[in-house]
Order: sequence, then structure tokens, then C-alpha cells
Amino acid sequence: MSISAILFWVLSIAALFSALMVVTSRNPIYSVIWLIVTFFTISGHYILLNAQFLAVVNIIIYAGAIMVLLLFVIMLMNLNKESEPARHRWLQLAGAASGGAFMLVLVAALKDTELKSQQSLLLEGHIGLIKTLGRELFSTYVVPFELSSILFLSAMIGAVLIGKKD
Amino acid sequence: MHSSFQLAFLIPLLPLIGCLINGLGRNWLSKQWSGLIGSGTVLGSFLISLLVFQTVETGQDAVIAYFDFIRVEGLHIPFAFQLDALSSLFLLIITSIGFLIHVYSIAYMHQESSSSFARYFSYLNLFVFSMLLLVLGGNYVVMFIGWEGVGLCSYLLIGFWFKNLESTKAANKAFIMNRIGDLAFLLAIFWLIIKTGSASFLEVFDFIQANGGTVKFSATDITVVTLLLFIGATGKSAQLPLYTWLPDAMAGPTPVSALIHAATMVTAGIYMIARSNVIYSLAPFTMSLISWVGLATAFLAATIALQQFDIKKVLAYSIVSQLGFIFLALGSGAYIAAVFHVFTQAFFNALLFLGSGSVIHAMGGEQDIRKMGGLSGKLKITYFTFMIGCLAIAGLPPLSGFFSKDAILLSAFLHQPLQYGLALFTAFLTAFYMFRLLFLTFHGSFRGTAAQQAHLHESPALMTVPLILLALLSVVGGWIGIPSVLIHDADRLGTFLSPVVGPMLHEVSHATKWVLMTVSAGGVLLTLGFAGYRFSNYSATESKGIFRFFEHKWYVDQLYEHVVGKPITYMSRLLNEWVEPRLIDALVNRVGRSVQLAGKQIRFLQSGKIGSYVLLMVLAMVTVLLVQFFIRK
Amino acid sequence: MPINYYLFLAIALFSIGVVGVLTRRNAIIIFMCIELMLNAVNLLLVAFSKMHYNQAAATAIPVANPGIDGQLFVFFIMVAAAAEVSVGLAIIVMLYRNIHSVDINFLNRLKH
Amino acid sequence: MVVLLLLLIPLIGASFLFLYKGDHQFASTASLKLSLVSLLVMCLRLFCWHTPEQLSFTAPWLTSLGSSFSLRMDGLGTILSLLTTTAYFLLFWYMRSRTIERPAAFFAWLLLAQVGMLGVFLAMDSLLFYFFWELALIPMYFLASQWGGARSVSVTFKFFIYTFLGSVFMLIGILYLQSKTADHSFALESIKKIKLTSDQQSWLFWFFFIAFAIKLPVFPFHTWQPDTYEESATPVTAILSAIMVKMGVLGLLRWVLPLFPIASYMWGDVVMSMAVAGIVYASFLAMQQVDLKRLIAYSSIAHIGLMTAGAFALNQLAYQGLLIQLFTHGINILGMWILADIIERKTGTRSIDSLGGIAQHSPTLTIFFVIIALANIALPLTNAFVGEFLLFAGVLATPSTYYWAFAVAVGLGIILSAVYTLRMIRAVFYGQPSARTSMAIRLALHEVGALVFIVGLILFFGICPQPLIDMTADFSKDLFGQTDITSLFRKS
Repeated sequence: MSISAILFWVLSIAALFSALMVVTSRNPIYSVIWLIVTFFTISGHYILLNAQFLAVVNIIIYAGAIMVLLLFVIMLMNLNKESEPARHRWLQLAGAASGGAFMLVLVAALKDTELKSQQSLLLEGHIGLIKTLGRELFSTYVVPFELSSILFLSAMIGAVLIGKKD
Repeated sequence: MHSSFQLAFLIPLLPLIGCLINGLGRNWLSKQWSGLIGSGTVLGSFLISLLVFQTVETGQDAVIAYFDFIRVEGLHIPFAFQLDALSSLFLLIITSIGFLIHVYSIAYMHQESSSSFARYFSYLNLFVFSMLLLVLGGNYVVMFIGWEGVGLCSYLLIGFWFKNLESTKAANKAFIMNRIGDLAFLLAIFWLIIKTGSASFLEVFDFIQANGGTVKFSATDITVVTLLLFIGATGKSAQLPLYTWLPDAMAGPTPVSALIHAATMVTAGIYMIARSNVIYSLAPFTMSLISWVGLATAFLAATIALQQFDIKKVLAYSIVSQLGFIFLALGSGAYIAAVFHVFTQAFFNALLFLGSGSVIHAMGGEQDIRKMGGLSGKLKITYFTFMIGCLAIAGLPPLSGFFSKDAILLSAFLHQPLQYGLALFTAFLTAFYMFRLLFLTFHGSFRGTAAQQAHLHESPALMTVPLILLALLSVVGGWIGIPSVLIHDADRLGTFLSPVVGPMLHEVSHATKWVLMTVSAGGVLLTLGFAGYRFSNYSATESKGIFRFFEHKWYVDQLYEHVVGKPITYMSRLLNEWVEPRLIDALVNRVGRSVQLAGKQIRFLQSGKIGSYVLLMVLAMVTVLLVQFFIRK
Repeated sequence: MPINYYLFLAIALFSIGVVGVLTRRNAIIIFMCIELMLNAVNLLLVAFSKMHYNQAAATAIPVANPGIDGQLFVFFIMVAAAAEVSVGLAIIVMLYRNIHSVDINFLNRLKH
Repeated sequence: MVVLLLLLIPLIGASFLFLYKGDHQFASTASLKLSLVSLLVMCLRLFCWHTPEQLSFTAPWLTSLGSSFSLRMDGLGTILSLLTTTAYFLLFWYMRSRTIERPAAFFAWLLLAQVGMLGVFLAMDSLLFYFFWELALIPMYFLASQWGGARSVSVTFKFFIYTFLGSVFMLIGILYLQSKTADHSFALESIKKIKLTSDQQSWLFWFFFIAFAIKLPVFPFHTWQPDTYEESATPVTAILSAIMVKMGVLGLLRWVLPLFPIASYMWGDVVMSMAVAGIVYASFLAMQQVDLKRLIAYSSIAHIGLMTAGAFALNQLAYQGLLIQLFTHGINILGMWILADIIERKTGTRSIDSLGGIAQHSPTLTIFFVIIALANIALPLTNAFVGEFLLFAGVLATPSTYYWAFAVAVGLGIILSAVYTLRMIRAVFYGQPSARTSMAIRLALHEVGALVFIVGLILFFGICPQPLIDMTADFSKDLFGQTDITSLFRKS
């Protein structure tokens, strides 16, 4: 087993574990922290796939910005204790069961696809580099890119409007 | 076509016009005018009938089609009249007796208000119209129209005094029992139409004579059709098992009983069977059934008549009994004898009823013979005519009843000696109860109240003249059919009718005939003597044993009530109170309610909670994926 | 690595996110689970992008930057996610101000 | 063009009354005049207009779906249009003095219902047929629920849902048939050209039949009917039972029998059993009713049962009888409802227990009632006799092996009909007058006029039914040609 394969497995297990901890932690603060861990493992996967730009952006936006925001909100609301009343047991079971069923169906449906023989190249290629991506972004995808900035603007205005005390 | 035949359409039309005038103008016409119009139109019909009869006597007959009643592909029913010996004879009976009874009614109904007087004559004219239509009809459908028409008129006239709920109940009973018979008649017509493609008498009979017994019209078909027609006849002619309406029908005015329930309508069944003799002669089973039913009815009714105390009830049962005799003759194949007895009994039964009407009139509405007695002094004409009627119905020579009854007994003797014996016994019973009636009513001492005694009076001429005329006819009416044993070639009726119903079969020696006649005449005389001895001084006694059974009319009404009437009522009540609301409608409502309920339950899914929405969404996705990948292969 | 592995990893992460959404009542945690699901999809997109790159390399068809679209989509998804979070958090904050809870069971106003 | 005229006259009237909103005097006069015009148009059609161009009308309508606005007046359409125009005229004439709340809306809805029903009778395109079918239902819903008795809203709701459920099945059938046509058309002509297997016919038969069976109504789908008839205002009931149930019969004759002849034969026994069971059942129930309107309602179910049995007897006698009966039953039952309405209005009760003795003071009313009631039980020389005669003969001649059982049941119904009708007459008119009937019931001139008209029709067509037969002979012959079982089997 090559080093990259070992890395893949380690990262995968870490990602799944931390994702599970996000869902199961009673304390929202812990959930946030486990989510950050998950994001880091996913960024690790990006690096393995030689998509350095996305890895970086993932950390900056998600782990850096979004999570901090969430953390702030939680602390602001003083939710840092196990204040959440548990859902009804049957509902919880039903939710877990249907989620599990969902996974099973997907796995069963996709396990025999033609894609089975395909490989995702690790640690190779240049398409994940900032230069290549940037060139593509500002040529082919320039209009969506600009549109996304408008989206941001409107989200910002929206957030301010909603959050405003009235 | 003979010119008198061209007037034939007027025979039923005149009474119809009379009916319309009286019916529409009932608020404006005076009683005189109503009576005049009512009886005048019937007189007109009678005169035309005479013309027609004379023409028919010369050997002519005709079927006259006026317009298409129903013309469908595969079925053509014209509105046609058939004029031949049978129908012309019945025309005469109906119009002559009808006229006399109309005249009689003018006096009898004089107490009614003028509008209900006009209504009465309107109904009576409508009845004559329907009856004439019945006998004139050239096919079974026109006959059926008249058939139902007379049933309707009978209903209207029995319930003429509609304020009295008893009489309207009797009217309903008559109509419904008739309708049972009518249904069988209708089914027979359909059967004939389906099998022969026609309803005209001549075409049907030709077809059956040509194809009877073959695949086209099998023996089963013949039996079924004849049986159905016979059931129809039992309804209208009051035979077992449908006779119970006739005694109840006496709730109507007495002239109505005389016209409809004695002289004319009840003979409709006999006319129909005589008319269909071609089919019947091919149906030996039905024939023997008819003879036995007729005999049983005659006997049953005679025994009941022995113990009745209502003057009209006695007469009603005597009519049922006489009709039974006629059916016995029909069943024996003696159509001429049957028609002969129809002819004679029409006169003496109408006479008896009108006589009883005169008695009731004098007694101020009293009908119980236990409260009468000794009326012969005050009501002389009524008494004598009534006695002639009694003698005629008893069958004393040389009155009309003797000859016709003798013809029937002869045919029964030829057909089945056992039936002859029973019929003879029943004939003696007839003589016995008629004289019981005569003696209780007119002899002995008066048993009613003093007020009634003071009121006693002979009826006016308008009533007594018809009585006298009918008495005369009751005497001489039988002379048209005197058997050849007595006077050679005197049986004019037989010769007249034989083209339609076939000749009478006489395969019996003159000696036998003489013996039979002597036996019946002698028996009747003895019975009369016995009745005279028994009833000349009446005192009321409780009847017991078998007579009690007779007095309660064999409990037939109660039997029908329990076997038919009550179950139907229970059935309808069960359906109305249980099946309809709790089963069928409840099922419908439950389907509706379960949809509502399901809606109510499903509404909880729309809880407004995001959690449950998402859960459902996921489940739906799972389902869609399952279907997409695993089920749709 | 076989693309299957990434596929199953992404499915697992996504399903965990689904289970989280279904079982938790805290709006913020549900929010985070949605982020988790987004990330699962992102991961798969990148994996596919590299798969296409590999295919292009194997068939030697001269395509400029094969598979780069996938990575760009991830970028756009992140943009959308960031916008969504900002608005969503604003809503949650307002909600908290109004009902002093972030329990979604109180949010059954959709019924009316 | 005459067909278009027949539809347009009431439509214009309805829209005018909806917008103008006059008082009772105005609304009833306007409606009466319009209905008279309709009747005159219909008379002109009978006596003057005979060419196919005059009797049909086609215009494009929803062409992209394959439907066209296609109307044609064949024998069936003629007799039903005649019934509709006559019955509306008589009803409006009778209603001159019958006060009613919100008269303009009432008359407008009635006229709109007339449009719908005439459309159903004349449509030759299945989608158009369905359109009119529902169009007729909507005014009836409002009429029955808003002008009815205390329970009318819930009762009408049941009626509406019940009929609507049935027609949804029919719509599915229509859509399926359209998909099978060669030119993807809803036209009757195209649908007739489809070769359907007996299985397809079988289920399509039931889809259509349920819709019509509910409308008719055939036992055991009848339970909406007595309630609705009882609770609706009597003029509405009259329209429902005189004309609207004929939509169901028309459905059987124009759509079910010619389109699915083999299925009609296969299921004929079942349907006829339902029909004759309904005759006996309804007659039994009628014997127990105390409410005059309910009694008439059940008697109507019995009549409908006979008509349905006749439709599935599959022979020309029965068809011919049924076609005549369509008209005569409508006229007779209209008369019955008018009389029931008069009695209810003048005495204030419908319960036959508290009536009685009306004949004493109101002989004219009694005569009308007796004649119409006797016509209703098909006494000879009344108009219903010929129809029932042919129907009954046809039922006896049905190809089914159980013809004798059907005949027995029909016969039982005929006897029971006499029982309950005479019971009703006796209870309402005979005997001593009760407190409610001690006053004479005076009939207004126009009421007498309408009733005399009805009695005239009863007697005229009773004595001389041939015009009605001639009017429909071609149709019954055609229908028999399309449904003759022996020739169908010979072909296949």
C-alpha cells in the first residue's frame, strides 16, 4: 500500500468519525469543533487529489469564516451547554433509520456502476493549481463569477436587513 | 263491407262522448240531463249493436282497422275492431243490460248531488266504453286496453263513495287483484308477439293452427300461453285463487254491482278464453285445469253463499259460483254452453242485483237479511221479479237458467262424470241458498226497526221497469238455445256461434239427455221444497261446525292476508327501515366518511414542522430511488 | 484511487448529514449538517474532476484542462454556501430574538 | 343551426337574468317567453326543418386536443330536446305564481341547466359531451342546495360528489378512447371506428356505466336520489327527475351500447339484474313512504329500473319502447311533481298521513292527480302504456337466458306500482277531510293550463303514440344494427 493510499484511508476514517461526532455531540460547541475537523480532513482529500486551491479556499471559507461565524452565534445565544431537548425517541430512530436506508439504497444502486474501473488520479495534474483555475475562471466563467459577487452583495444586504432590530 | 259495420266505431264512441260530456260538464249539468246523456248514449250503442248483430246473423263478419296504434319494425298493432258472432252477441248483452242499468241508476242515485251524479254517469259510460272496446278489439292489445279500462272503471265505481275508507279499500283490492291477472294476460300477449310476430286474433290463430306443436310454436308454448291467459281470466272473472275482490267490491253502488260485477266485466275472462278457443283446443292440460278450477270455485262460492247474511254478499258469491260453472264449461270444451250461460246469467244476475238494490233502497240502506222479512207485501214488483230471478238461477224449466245450466252439466258429463256429479250437487246448493235468500227477505215477518217498516215502499217506475224487462229476459233468454232433444232446430245460438267457436259435440243418446235433464230439474224442485220448508219461518241461530267455517268464507281472506299481504308489508318495512338506511345508504356514507377521515388523518402529516417534512422528503427520495433502480428493471 | 471509494465516502458523509438533519432539533446543528452534505458533494465533484482528467490522459485526446469544470463548480458552491450561511444565520438570530429558542419544533407556523 | 339556436336561447336568457336581476314577475315572464320560443323552435324543427345541415352544427373547439364543437340532432336528441323544451315551458308556466326567493337567480340557474342538458343530448363529441355533462351539474348543485329544505346542503353535497365521482370514471374512459382513435379525435364517429377487444370493452363499459348508473340512478347507486328529491325545491326536483335522469339513459343509448356492444352483452345479465332488483326494491320502499315527494322519488327509481333493463334487453322492441318512454315518463313525472308542489304549498304538508279527503273539496285537483298517477303506472290509453308495453315485451325477448326471472321481477314491479300508487291516492284524496284539507284548493288559471296541457299530452300520445315512434324509429333501428348480438358474433 502506497503512502497516498494510507493517507486516503486515514483521512476517510477521520472524516467519517468527525462527521458522526458532529451529529451526535450534545453540546453545539463540540459539534462546531468536530465540523471544523471534518473540513480539515476534506481539505486533506483535496490536497491528495492535487486540488490545492480548493483545499485552501475550503479552509479559509468554511473552517475560517463560516465556522467562526457559527461559533460566534452559538456563544452569543449562550447555547454552549446541552440545552437541546432530545427529540422523541421514535422520531430519532425513524430519522436514523431513514437516513440509513437512504445510504443503503444509494450504495446498492451505485455499487455496480460502470465507473467501478475508473480511477481518480492522486497527486498529479495541474488543473487544481491557482493559475489554471484563475485563468479559466476569468475567461470562460467570468459571467457566473461576476454574478456570484452580486449574490454575495445581496446576501450581505439581506443578512443586514434581517438581522436589523426592528 | 256492410253499411252497419261502418257504424261500428260509434258503438264505443257514443258512451265515450257521454263520459266526456258528463265528466267535463259535471258542475253545469242538471241531474236530468246527466241521466239522459248517460243512458241515451248507451241506447244509441245498443241500437247500432242490433244493426251489427243482424248483419252478422246473415253470415258476415269483418275486421276493421282504424289507425295504427303501434307500428314498429317487426310488430304492427292496428287499432282494429273485429265483428263476428261472438263479439256481436256480447255487444248486445253489454249495451242492453247497460242501458237498463243506466235507467235504473237515474232513480237509484237520485240522492247524490248533481255533480257527483254526473260523475257517476261519467264513470258508468266510461265503463261501457271500455267493455265495448274489450269485446270489439280485433287483437289482444286492443282487448287489453278495454280489459284494463274496465278494471279502472270498476276501481272508480267501487270507490265511488270515496269518503268511506272501506269502499276505497275494496276498490284498491279489486284493482290490485285484477292487475295480477292483467299481468299474466300481458305476459301471454308478449309471448304471442315474440313467437308469432302478431297480436291480431286471426293472424295468431292462423299461425298456431299452422305451426302449433312444431318448433315455431311448441306444446310448451301453447301450455304457457293458455295458462297465462287463464290466470288473466281468473283475475277479471273472479275465479280461484283471485276471486276475493268480488265480494268486497259490493261496497260500490248496487247498480254498479249489477252491471260490472254481475253482468258484464266479470264475463270478460270468459269472452277472452272463448275468443282464444283455437289455442285452448290444443292445450288439454290447461283445459282440464280450467274445468277443475271452475268447479272448485263454483263449489266454494256456493258453500260460502249458504251462510252469508248480507244480501249483496250472497249474490256476489252466487255470481262467483255461476262464473265457476261457466269455466267448467269452458274447460270441458263446451264454448257454446259457456257463452250461453254468460248470456242467460247476465240477465238474471243483473235482475237479482237490481232487485236487491230495490230492497236496499226500500230499507234505507240496510243490507242484512236477518233484519228483513215479509217484504213481499210492500214490494210486490220487486218480489215477483226477484223470484223469477231466483227460479232462473236455480235452473227451473223452462226459465233461461235451466237450459244453459243443462248445457253445462251435459258437457261436464261428457268430459268427466265425477265433475258432473259435483256440478250437479253445486247446482242444488245454488237453488238452496237462493231460496234461503228469497224466503229470508220476502217471507215471514218483518224483523227490522219500526222506522224502517214505515219507510218501506215500492221503488219508482224508473227502477221497476228495468226489473220487469230483465225478468222477462230471464224467462225467455234461454229459449234461443233450446236443445234439439226438446224442439228440433231450436238451438239458434249454437248455429250462430259455431263459426267462431266450433260446433258443440253431441255424442250422446237422446235417452241420456232426457235422464240428465230430469235429474237436474227434479233435484232443483226437491231442493226448493226443502228450502221453503226450512226457511219459511226464520229465527236467528248461531251457526256451528262446518257452517261456521262457511260463514267465515273458508278463512281465505285471512289466509291471503297472512301468506301474501303481511309478508309484503314486513318485507317493505324491513327494506325501508333497515336495508336502505343501514346497509346501502350507510355503505355509501361510510365510503364518503372514510375519505373524510383519511383526509383528517393525512392532514397531520402537514404538521408545519420542518423535521417531519424533511423526514418525508428523505423517505420519498428513498422510494423514488428504489423504484428507479430496483423495481423498474 | 478507484472512484468508487470516493463515491461511497461521499454517500456516507451525505447520509450522516441527512441523519443529523432528521434527528436534531437545534437549528444551528441542522445548519451545520447541511454544510456537511454540501461538503460531501464537493468532495465527490473534485474526485470526478480528477477522474475525467485521468480519462483524458489515458485516451490522449487533446482537451484543454480536462475536468477543470468540476473544481470550478466546487468553487461556486462554496460561494453560494457562504452566502447562504450569512443569510441563514441572520434568520436564526432573528428567530432567537423573537422566540428565545432555536428549537425547530417551535417553527410549525407553516401549518397555518 | 336549429341545434345552436336551442342552446343559445336559454344561454342568453340565463346570462341576461344573472346580470339584470329582475323581480319574480319579470324573471318568470322572461323565462316563460324564452321557453315558449324554445318550444316553437323545436316545433319548427319537427314540422319544417329536416335537412342534415339544419340539424347539425360543427365549429372548431379545442382543435389541438382533437375535439370539436359538434352538435347533431338525431332521433334520440329530437325526442329529448322535445321533452326538455316542453317540460321547461310547462314548468315555467306553472311557476308564474309560485313565489320563490331570489327569483332572477333561480330562473337563471334553471335556464343554464337547460343549456347543459340540451348540450348533453345533442353533443356528438365525447369531450363536448363531458363538458356539457358537468355544465348541467353545476346549476343543479346551486339550485338544489340554495333553494332547498333544511338538510339540503349536506344532501346536495352528497349528490354532487356522487355524480361527480361517476363522471370522473367516464372522463378516464373518454381519454382512453381518444388515445386509441386513429386521428386522435374525441368525435363519436372516430371512436366508433376503433376496434376494441372484449377485455377493453369490458372495463371501459364499467367506467362509462358507473357514471350513467349513478345519474339514472340504478340500484344500488340510488341513495342520493330520494334525499335530493325530497330536500330540493319541487321545481328543481321536477327538472332533476323529468329531464336530468334522461342524461343517464342517453349515455347508455348513445355511448355505452353502440361503443361497447360486446361488453353490453357480456354484462347485460348483471346490469339487468341490478335494474330489475331496483324495480322491486324501490317499489317495496315506495309502499312504506309517508312523505309524498319521497314516495314519488322511489316510484321514479322503479321506472328508471325498467328503462335500464330495456336498454340492456338488446332488441329493437325494447329500444323503441325506451325511446318513447323517455318522453312520456318525463311528462308524467313532471305532472306528478307539479301536483305534489301544489298540494304541499296549499296544505303546508307533504306527509300523506296528515292529508286525506282532498277529493271532497277539490275535485279538479283530484281528477288531475288520478289521471297523471294512473298514467304513471302505465294504464292503457295513457301515454306511458305503449312505452312500457314495448319495454316489457323487449325485456321478455332479451337474448339472456334469465329472461323469465327479469319478466317476473318487472311484473312484480308493475303490481307493486299499482299498490303504492293507489295507496297514495287513497291516503291523500279519499276519506274524510283532515284539518289541513278542509279548505278547497283553488287552482290558478295558469296552473290549470299547465296541467291540462300535461293531461292532453298524456291522452293524445296514449291514443295515438305513432308520432313518437316515427320520430325515433330510425334511431332504434340504427342502434339495433350496432348492438345486434347475433350479427356481431357472426362478424367476429
